[in-house]
Amino acid sequence: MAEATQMKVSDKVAITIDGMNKWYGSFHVLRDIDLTVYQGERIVICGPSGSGKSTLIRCINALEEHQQGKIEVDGTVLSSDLKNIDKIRSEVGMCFQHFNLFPHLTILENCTLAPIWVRKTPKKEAEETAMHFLEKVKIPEQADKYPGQLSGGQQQRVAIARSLCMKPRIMLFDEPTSALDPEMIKEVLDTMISLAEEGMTMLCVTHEMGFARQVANRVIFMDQGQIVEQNEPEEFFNNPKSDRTQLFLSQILGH
Amino acid sequence: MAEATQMKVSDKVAITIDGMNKWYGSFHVLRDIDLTVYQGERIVICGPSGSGKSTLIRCINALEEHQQGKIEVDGTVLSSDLKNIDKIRSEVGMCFQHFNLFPHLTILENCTLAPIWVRKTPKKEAEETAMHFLEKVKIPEQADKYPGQLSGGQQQRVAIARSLCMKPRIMLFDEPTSALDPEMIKEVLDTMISLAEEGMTMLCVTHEMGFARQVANRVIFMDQGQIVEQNEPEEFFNNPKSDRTQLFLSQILGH
Amino acid sequence: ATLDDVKERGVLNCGVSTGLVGFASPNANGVWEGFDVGVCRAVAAAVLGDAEAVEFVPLTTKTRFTALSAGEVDMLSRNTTWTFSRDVDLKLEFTGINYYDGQGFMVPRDLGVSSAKELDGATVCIQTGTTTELNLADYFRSNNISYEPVPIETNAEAQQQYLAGACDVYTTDASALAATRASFEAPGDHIVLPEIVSKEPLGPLVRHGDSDWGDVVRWTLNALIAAEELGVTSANIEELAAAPTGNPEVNRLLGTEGELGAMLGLDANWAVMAISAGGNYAELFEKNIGENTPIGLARGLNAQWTDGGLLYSPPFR
Amino acid sequence: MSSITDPPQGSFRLSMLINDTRYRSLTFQAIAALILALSIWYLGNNLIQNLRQAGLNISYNFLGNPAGYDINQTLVEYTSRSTHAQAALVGILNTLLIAFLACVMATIFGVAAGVLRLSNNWLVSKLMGVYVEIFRNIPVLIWIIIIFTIMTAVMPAPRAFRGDEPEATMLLNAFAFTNRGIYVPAPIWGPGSLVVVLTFLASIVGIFAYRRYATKTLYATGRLLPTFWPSIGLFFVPTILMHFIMGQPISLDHPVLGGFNFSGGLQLGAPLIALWFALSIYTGAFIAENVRAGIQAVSKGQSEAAGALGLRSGRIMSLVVLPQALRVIIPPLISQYLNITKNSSLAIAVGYADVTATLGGITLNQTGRAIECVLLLMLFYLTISLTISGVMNVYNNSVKLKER
Amino acid sequence: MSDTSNTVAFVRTETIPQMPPPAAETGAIKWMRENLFASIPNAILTLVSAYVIYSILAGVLPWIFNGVWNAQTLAECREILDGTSGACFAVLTERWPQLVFGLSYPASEYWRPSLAFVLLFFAAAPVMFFDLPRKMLIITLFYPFITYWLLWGGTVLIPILAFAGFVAGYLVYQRFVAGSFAAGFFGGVIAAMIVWYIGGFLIPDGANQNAMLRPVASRDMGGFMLNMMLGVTCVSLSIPIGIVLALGRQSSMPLIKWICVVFIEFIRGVPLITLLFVASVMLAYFFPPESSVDLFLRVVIMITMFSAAYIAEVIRGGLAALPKGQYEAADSLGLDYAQAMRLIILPQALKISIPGIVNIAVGLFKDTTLVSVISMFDIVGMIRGPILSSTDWNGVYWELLGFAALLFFVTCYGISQYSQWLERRLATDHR
Ligand SMILES: Nc1ncnc2c1ncn2[C@@H]1O[C@H](COP(=O)(O)OP(=O)(O)OP(=O)(O)O)[C@@H](O)[C@H]1O
Ligand SMILES: Nc1ncnc2c1ncn2[C@@H]1O[C@H](COP(=O)(O)OP(=O)(O)OP(=O)(O)O)[C@@H](O)[C@H]1O
Ligand SMILES: NC(=O)CC[C@H](N)C(=O)O
Ligand SMILES: [Mg+2]
Ligand SMILES: [Mg+2]
Repeated sequence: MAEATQMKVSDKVAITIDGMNKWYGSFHVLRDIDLTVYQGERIVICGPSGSGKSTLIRCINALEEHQQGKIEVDGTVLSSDLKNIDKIRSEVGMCFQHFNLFPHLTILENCTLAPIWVRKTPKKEAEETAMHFLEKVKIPEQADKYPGQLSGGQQQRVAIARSLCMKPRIMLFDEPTSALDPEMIKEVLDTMISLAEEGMTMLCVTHEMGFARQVANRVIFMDQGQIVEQNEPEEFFNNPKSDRTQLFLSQILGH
Repeated sequence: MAEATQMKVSDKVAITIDGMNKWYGSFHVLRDIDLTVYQGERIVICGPSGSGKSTLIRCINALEEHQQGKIEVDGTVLSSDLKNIDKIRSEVGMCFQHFNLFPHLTILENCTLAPIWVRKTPKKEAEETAMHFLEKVKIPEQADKYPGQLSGGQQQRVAIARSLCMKPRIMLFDEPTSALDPEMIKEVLDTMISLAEEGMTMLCVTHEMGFARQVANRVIFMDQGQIVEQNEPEEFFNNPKSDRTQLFLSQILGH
Repeated sequence: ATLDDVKERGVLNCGVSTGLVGFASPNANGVWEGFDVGVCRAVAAAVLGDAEAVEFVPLTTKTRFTALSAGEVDMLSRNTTWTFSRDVDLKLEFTGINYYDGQGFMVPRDLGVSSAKELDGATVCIQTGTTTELNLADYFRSNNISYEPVPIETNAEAQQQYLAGACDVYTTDASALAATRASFEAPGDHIVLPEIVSKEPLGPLVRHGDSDWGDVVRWTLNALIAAEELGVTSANIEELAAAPTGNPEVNRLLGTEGELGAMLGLDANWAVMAISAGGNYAELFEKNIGENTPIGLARGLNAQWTDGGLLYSPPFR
Repeated sequence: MSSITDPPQGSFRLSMLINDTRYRSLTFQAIAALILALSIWYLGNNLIQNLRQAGLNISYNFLGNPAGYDINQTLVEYTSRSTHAQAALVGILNTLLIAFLACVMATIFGVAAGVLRLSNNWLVSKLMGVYVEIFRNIPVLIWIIIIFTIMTAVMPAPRAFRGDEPEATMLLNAFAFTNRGIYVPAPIWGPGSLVVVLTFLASIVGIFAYRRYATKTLYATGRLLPTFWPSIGLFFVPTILMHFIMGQPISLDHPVLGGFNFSGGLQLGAPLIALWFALSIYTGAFIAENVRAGIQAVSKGQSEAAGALGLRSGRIMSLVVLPQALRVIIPPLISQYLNITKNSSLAIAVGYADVTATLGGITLNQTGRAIECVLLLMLFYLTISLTISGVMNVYNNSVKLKER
Repeated sequence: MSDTSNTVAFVRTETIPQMPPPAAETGAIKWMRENLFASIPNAILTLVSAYVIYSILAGVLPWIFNGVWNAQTLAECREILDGTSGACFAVLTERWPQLVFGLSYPASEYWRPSLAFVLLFFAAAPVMFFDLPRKMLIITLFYPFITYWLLWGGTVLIPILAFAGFVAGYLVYQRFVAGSFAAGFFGGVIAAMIVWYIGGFLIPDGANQNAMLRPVASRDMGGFMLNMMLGVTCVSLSIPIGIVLALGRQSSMPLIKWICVVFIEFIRGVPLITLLFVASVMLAYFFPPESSVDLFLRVVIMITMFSAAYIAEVIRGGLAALPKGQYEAADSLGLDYAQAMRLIILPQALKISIPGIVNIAVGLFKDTTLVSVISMFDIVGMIRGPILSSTDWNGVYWELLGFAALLFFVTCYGISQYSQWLERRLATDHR
C-alpha cells in the first residue's frame, strides 16, 4: 500500500464533476456529485448494488446523459455538443464488466478498429500499437483469433488492450472482474496493476478490496446515488467514518 | 460415516437385476449387470463418464429398455407390459440432473400433477402432501411461483419434492448436483441426507464423495458398462481392490 | 402527343386480344394476324409507312383500358364494345366501328337446347369486365330465368371450361363465338343459338384528349371502308395511286389530289400505305373471318351501306 | 439531501442544430418530414395532373350504382340490381368464408402432418417430410391452378350423370362430384326442428359441463370418470332421440339431376373447393413445420420426467407436452392464418367471388374506378391484418412464461 | 456396521468383452419391427402409407415413362399413345422457348438470357459461399450491368454510364466519408447524379437502333426468365431498402420510426396481389405526366417494396438479437452512428438474419408467379394463356403445370437446403 500511494499523482486536474444530478424518469439516481480527479490518480469506487456507481462512470464518457451540473474531462466540458462528446470518448477508455468485444472481428481487428476509424491512424501503425498493448496484457499470440475462442480472463484483457489502443489518458473500469472466476481475476488485476504503475488515470468500480489497497490512492464509497465517503485506502478500510461505510465494509470483508 | 451405515437396512429385497445386458444399436452399454438392492439401502454409483451409470438407473424405471436379463422392482418384473411399467414408475421416483420441472405449471402444480392423475389422489389431499414435502425441502414459500422464478438449487429441491409426492419406495438420483454451484449443492445434499435418514431406498449417481462417505452403505463403481467393484464406502475409498478403481479414485480425490 | 411519340419510336404499340382466332392471334411463327390486327397494321402503315412496325400487346378484358390509359399502348383494337360509359366516364375515345356485332350463346348440340329462353338454371361461362357480362345479367333477369355465372378471364379459359363441361353455355360476342367454335376439334357438335341479345359495336379506340391521334386512327379505319366502297383494293391500288384517276374522291383518298395527308400530319400516301398493308375492309374481312375461312362469318350488318349493311364511311373531302 | 426532486428542464438554445445531441434528432426529423412532405406533394401533384389530363376524378359515388353483374356464390341476398357496395360486401363475406374454411382445414392438415412427421414410423414420417417439402416449395398459385384443373378437367360434368347408362354415378345417391363442384344433401328444417337443434346445442354444452365435472370429481375424490364414451354418447343420443320424438322434423334434401345441373342439396362450387383445398394443403405444409418445431421445442427431458412420474403417454401429451408446445406453435400459426387470408386473394385466378374478384376485379373493370377500388381493397385487408396481429399480441403477452 | 450382511463386496477381475446384440436386435427385421410395425395402429399407418405411395407411383410412373417427346400437336400425341396412358411431353419440347423466354423474345437472341443465367451462378457464388476467393466479387459487381445489357440490349453506353455513375459516387464517397458519413453518402449520391445527368446528353440519339445487341423491350420478356428476373432483381434491391427500414424502425427519432413502422405494417398488411394491382392500374398515375414507366419496372417497384418490408422485419430481429453492450462498446470507443452501424452492428445483425432473408427470398420467388394475374406472361401466364389456349395443345394440363411445379421445386428446394446449410455453418462459426 505504501508503494501505491507513492505513485506519481500530478496536481493537474483530469476530471471535474461539479454538482452533477441525474434522473432516470423521475428516479433520482445521482445526487449532487462533486468529484475532482487528478492526473495519474487511481480511484476505486465501491458501494452497494444499485447505488449508482456504474451510472456515475457512464456519465463521464457520456454513455448516459446527466441533467444537471458540469462534467469536465481534460479541459473539455461535456455538453450535448456531439464534437465534445466524441473528443471526450476518444480520450477516455472504458472497460465493461461483460467485455463487449466484437465477436465478428479478430482480436487484432478489435484493437485497431477505433484507432483507424476514429483517430485515422494508418492501419500499419495501428496494428503495431495494438500488438504493443496486446503484449503488455500478455496475449500477443492470440491476435488472430476471434473473441469466442478466448477464455474470459483473456477476453477481459483484450477489452483493456482495445481501450488502451486509443491511447486514452483516462481509463474507466466497470467491475472488470466480476464476470470472471478467481484465476482469471488474477490475470486481469495484474494487468491493471501494471497500468497503474505507469501512471494512468484510472477510475475503477470494483469490490476487489485487495486491489483497492494495493493500487488505489483514493477510495470512494457511494450509496443511494451519493458519494458518502472518500478517503485514502488505508484510512478508508481501517477507520471508516460513516455508519453506512462501516456496515458495507463489514459485509464485504466478512464474506 | 459410522452413523450412516448404522441406518436401518432391512433384508427385504427392493430391486433385483439379474444378468442384464443392453445395447445401443450394436454398442454394448451395459454388460451382465447383477445387482441386488435391499430395502433402505443407500447406494452410490460412480465411475467415469460414459460408463453407463445413467443408462443403468434409467433402465430401472424403464426409461430405457434392456434387451437381456431380468429387472425386478419391489416384486414386479419389468417387462414390456405397460401395466408393469406404470406400476414400477409410480413406485420409483427419479430426479434428473437438469431438474426437468414443468415450466408452465407452478411449483405446487408440478408436485400435485402426478398424484392427481396417476395416484388419483383428491386434489386437496395432494396439495397437502405437496406442501408437506415442500416444507421438507425447505421451500414451502415458493409453492405458487413458476420454476423459471427459482434458483437452481431451489429448482432441484422442487424436483426432489415432486418425486417424493408420489411417495415412492425407491428414489433414483442421476447426478442431482452437477448442474449446481457449490452453495446450491449443499442445499440439495442436505435434503438428500435427510431423506436417507428416514430410511428411503436410494440409488444415486454422483461424484460427491463426501456424500458417499456420509450416507451410502454401498458404493458401486462402474466402467465400460460393467460393475467393476462394489463395497462399503469405508473399504471402497481406503482400500480399493481393482486397478481401475484405484486410478479413478486417485483422479477424483486428487482434484 | 401520341402521333409524335409513335413517329419518334418508329413502332406503333397496339393493344389486341390475348388470342381470338380470326381477330387477333399469333400464328405458328408468332406473327400476329387477324381482323383486329389488320386495323393495327393499317394504322402503322399509314403513320410509319411500315405495316410491320407494330408491337402487339396482348391484353385481357381486365387490363385493356388501364393499359391504354397508362400509355402502354397507343391504341386498342380489341373487339371492344363502344358504350356510353366507356366513352364518357372512362374517358376513352372510340374512333369508329369495324364490326357490328351482338351477343350470342353457344351450347353443345347434344344439350338439345334451341333457344336462349330454355337456358333456365344453366351454368354460363362469361368473361368478366365485359359488356356481355352485364347484358347477360339483364337478359336473364328480364326473361325471369336463372343462371349461374362462371367468371373467367380470357377466351382461351372460357373455351377450356366450356369444353370440359364446367359450363353449359358460353356467351360472348357472336363473332367471337364463331371464331371460338371454329377452333374446336368438332365444331359441328356445338350450335350458336339464334338469339342475339345486345348490340355490340366493336371498334378501335384511343385515349381521350388527344384528338389528333384519334383522327389518325378514325380516318385510317374510314379509309379502309371507303376503299371498299370506291373499289380500291390492294390489287389495283398501285395503279390507282400512280396518277390521278377520274374519281376525285379516290384521288383525295390516295393523295394524288388535295392535302388530306398533311392535314392529319402524315405523308400524302398514308391511305395507300394503309390499304396496301392488308387490303381494304372487304379484303381484311374475307381473309380473316369471311365465309371462306373456318370462321365463316357472313358480311350481314357489316356490308357496305350500299349493299344494305351499316358500313358507311364519311366522305373524304 | 436524499430528497427526490424532479429533473430540471433543459435550457433551450437555438445554436448547434447539427452537433447538439438534443436538437440533432429534431433537425433530422425536420429533414425527414420535409422529404416526406415533398414526396407526398410530388406524387399527389402528379396524381392530380394525370387525373385532370385524363379527365378523371376520384369519387366513391359509383358504390351506390347498380353493379349489373351476377355473382355465383353469395352468402347474402344479391342480384344484378344490387349496388357495387353490396357486391363488395358479398366479396368480403366470401373472403372471410374461404379464409375461415381454409384456416380450419389447414390446421387439421398441418397438425396431422406435423405430428405424424415426428412419428416413430419411418415410412409415415418420411411421407410427411415429402409432403411438407413438395408443398412448401411450389408456388401456391400453381397449386390452386392444379387443383382447379383437377376439379374442372378431370371430374365428370353433370351431363355425364344423365342417360340410361351414365358415365358417372352419385355416391350413395346423395353426393355428386362434378366439375362444377360437389353436391351434398342439405338439411330441410321442418317444423319442430328448432327443438332438435337446441337439443344438439345443449348436448354440446353438456359435453363440456360433463368434462368439467369429471375433472372436478378427479380433483375432489380422485375418481377418474370416463370421458370419451360419455362424450360421444352425449353428442349423438339426445339429438337423435329428440329427432324421433319430434317426429323426424329434419329431413335431407338430396341433390337430384334436373335441367342443366343438379338441383337441391348444397353445392360447393369448384372454385371454392379448389381454393379451399389448395390453400389448406399449401399452408398445412407450413403449419406442419411449426407444429413439429413446437413439439420439438419441448425438451425430451420433459416427457421423460413426466414418464418417470408414472404418467401415461396420452396424459404426457395433454398435460405436459402440448401446453408447452402450444405457446411456441400459436404465434406462427396465427401468422399463417394471416397468410391464408392474404393468399385467398388468389381466388381471382379460379373465379371465386372474393373481395378481390368483385371489388378489385369486376367492379373495377366495369366502372374503371381503379384508384378507388384498389384503395378500398387495401383498406379491407389492412383492417383484417391489424386486427389479427392485435389478437396475436394479446395472446403473446398472456402466455409469456414467468421467469426470474 | 451392524448389518452389512447383505452388502456383498464385489470385485470384477476379468472384463466382459463387447458382445454383439442378440439377433432379434439387429438387421432388417428389427428395423422393420421398430420403425414400421411397432404397434397395431402403427402397422395400419404403415400399410396405408405404403398403399398411398403405391397408388401414386402406379399412376404416375407409367404415365411418365410412356411419355411422348416428339409431336406437333396434342392430337398427334394421342395418336402415338394410341389410347395407352402416357404423358405428352412433346408440348415441352415444342414450346420450350416460350416456356423459358416468353412469347416474343427474339429467337436469335436466346443466347443472351442464357448467358446471363450462367453468369448468375458465378455472380451469386461468392455471395453465397464465403470460402470462395473474395476476388470473385468483381463478377458480382459487374453482373448487374452486364446482365442489363445482355437482356435488354441496345446501346452499351447505358450500362457503362450507369456503372460510371456508381464509380464516381463511390470515389466521392471514399473521399468524404472520413469526414462524416453523411457528407460521403450525399456527396456520392450527388456525384452519381451529375455523371448520369451529363452522360445522358452524351448518348447519341438512335444509339439503340444500330447497337451491337439488338434492343428488346421489357414486355417481350416472359416465361421462367421473367420469374428469375423479377426474383433476382427484387431480392437484391430490397435488401438495402430493408436494412434502411429496419434501422429506421429502431431509430430513437419518433417521426422516422413512425414513417418506417407505417410503411412496413402497411405493406405487410395487404396481399401482394393488391400491390400488383397498384402497379398495373394505379402506379402510372403517380409518375409525372407524359412519362411512361413500363409495367415491368412498376412491378419491380412494388415487389421490391413488398419484400423490403418483410426483409426489414427479419433484420430487425437480427438487430434486436445483438446485446446492448455492442452498441455501448462502439460508442465508448468514439465511433459515430454510421461507423458503429457499418463496422459493428450491421455485420453481426445481417449474419444472424441471413437464413431469414433467404426464406423471404424463396417466398418472394414463388410469389413472382402472381404477376400472371395482372396478365404478365411469366411461366404460369404462358401456360395458362398462349400455350393452353392454342388449338394444338388445348388440354395438356399435367405436363405443363407439372413442369412449372418442377422448376420451382428444384429452385426453391435448392435454396432452402442452402439456407439450412448456412444456418448450420453460421452456428459453428468462430466458436
Ligand atoms: N436505464 C435505466 N432506467 C431506469 N433506472 C435505471 C436504469 N439504469 C439503472 N437504473 C437504476 O439506477 C440505479 C443505479 O444503477 P447502477 O447500475 O448505476 O448501479 P450500480 O451501483 O452500478 O449497481 P451494481 O453494483 O449492481 O452494478 C439502480 O437503482 C438502477 O435500478
Ligand atoms: N441414445 C443413445 N444412443 C447411443 N448411445 C448412447 C445413447 N445414450 C448413451 N449412449 C452411450 O452409452 C454410453 C453410456 O452412457 P451413460 O449416459 O449411461 O453414461 P454415464 O456413465 O451416465 O456418463 P456421464 O457420467 O457422462 O453421465 C455412453 O458411451 C454413451 O455415449
Ligand atoms: N369478350 C371480349 O373480349 C369483349 C367483350 C365485349 N365486346 C366488350 O367489349 O366488353
Ligand atoms: Mg453496475
Ligand atoms: Mg450420465
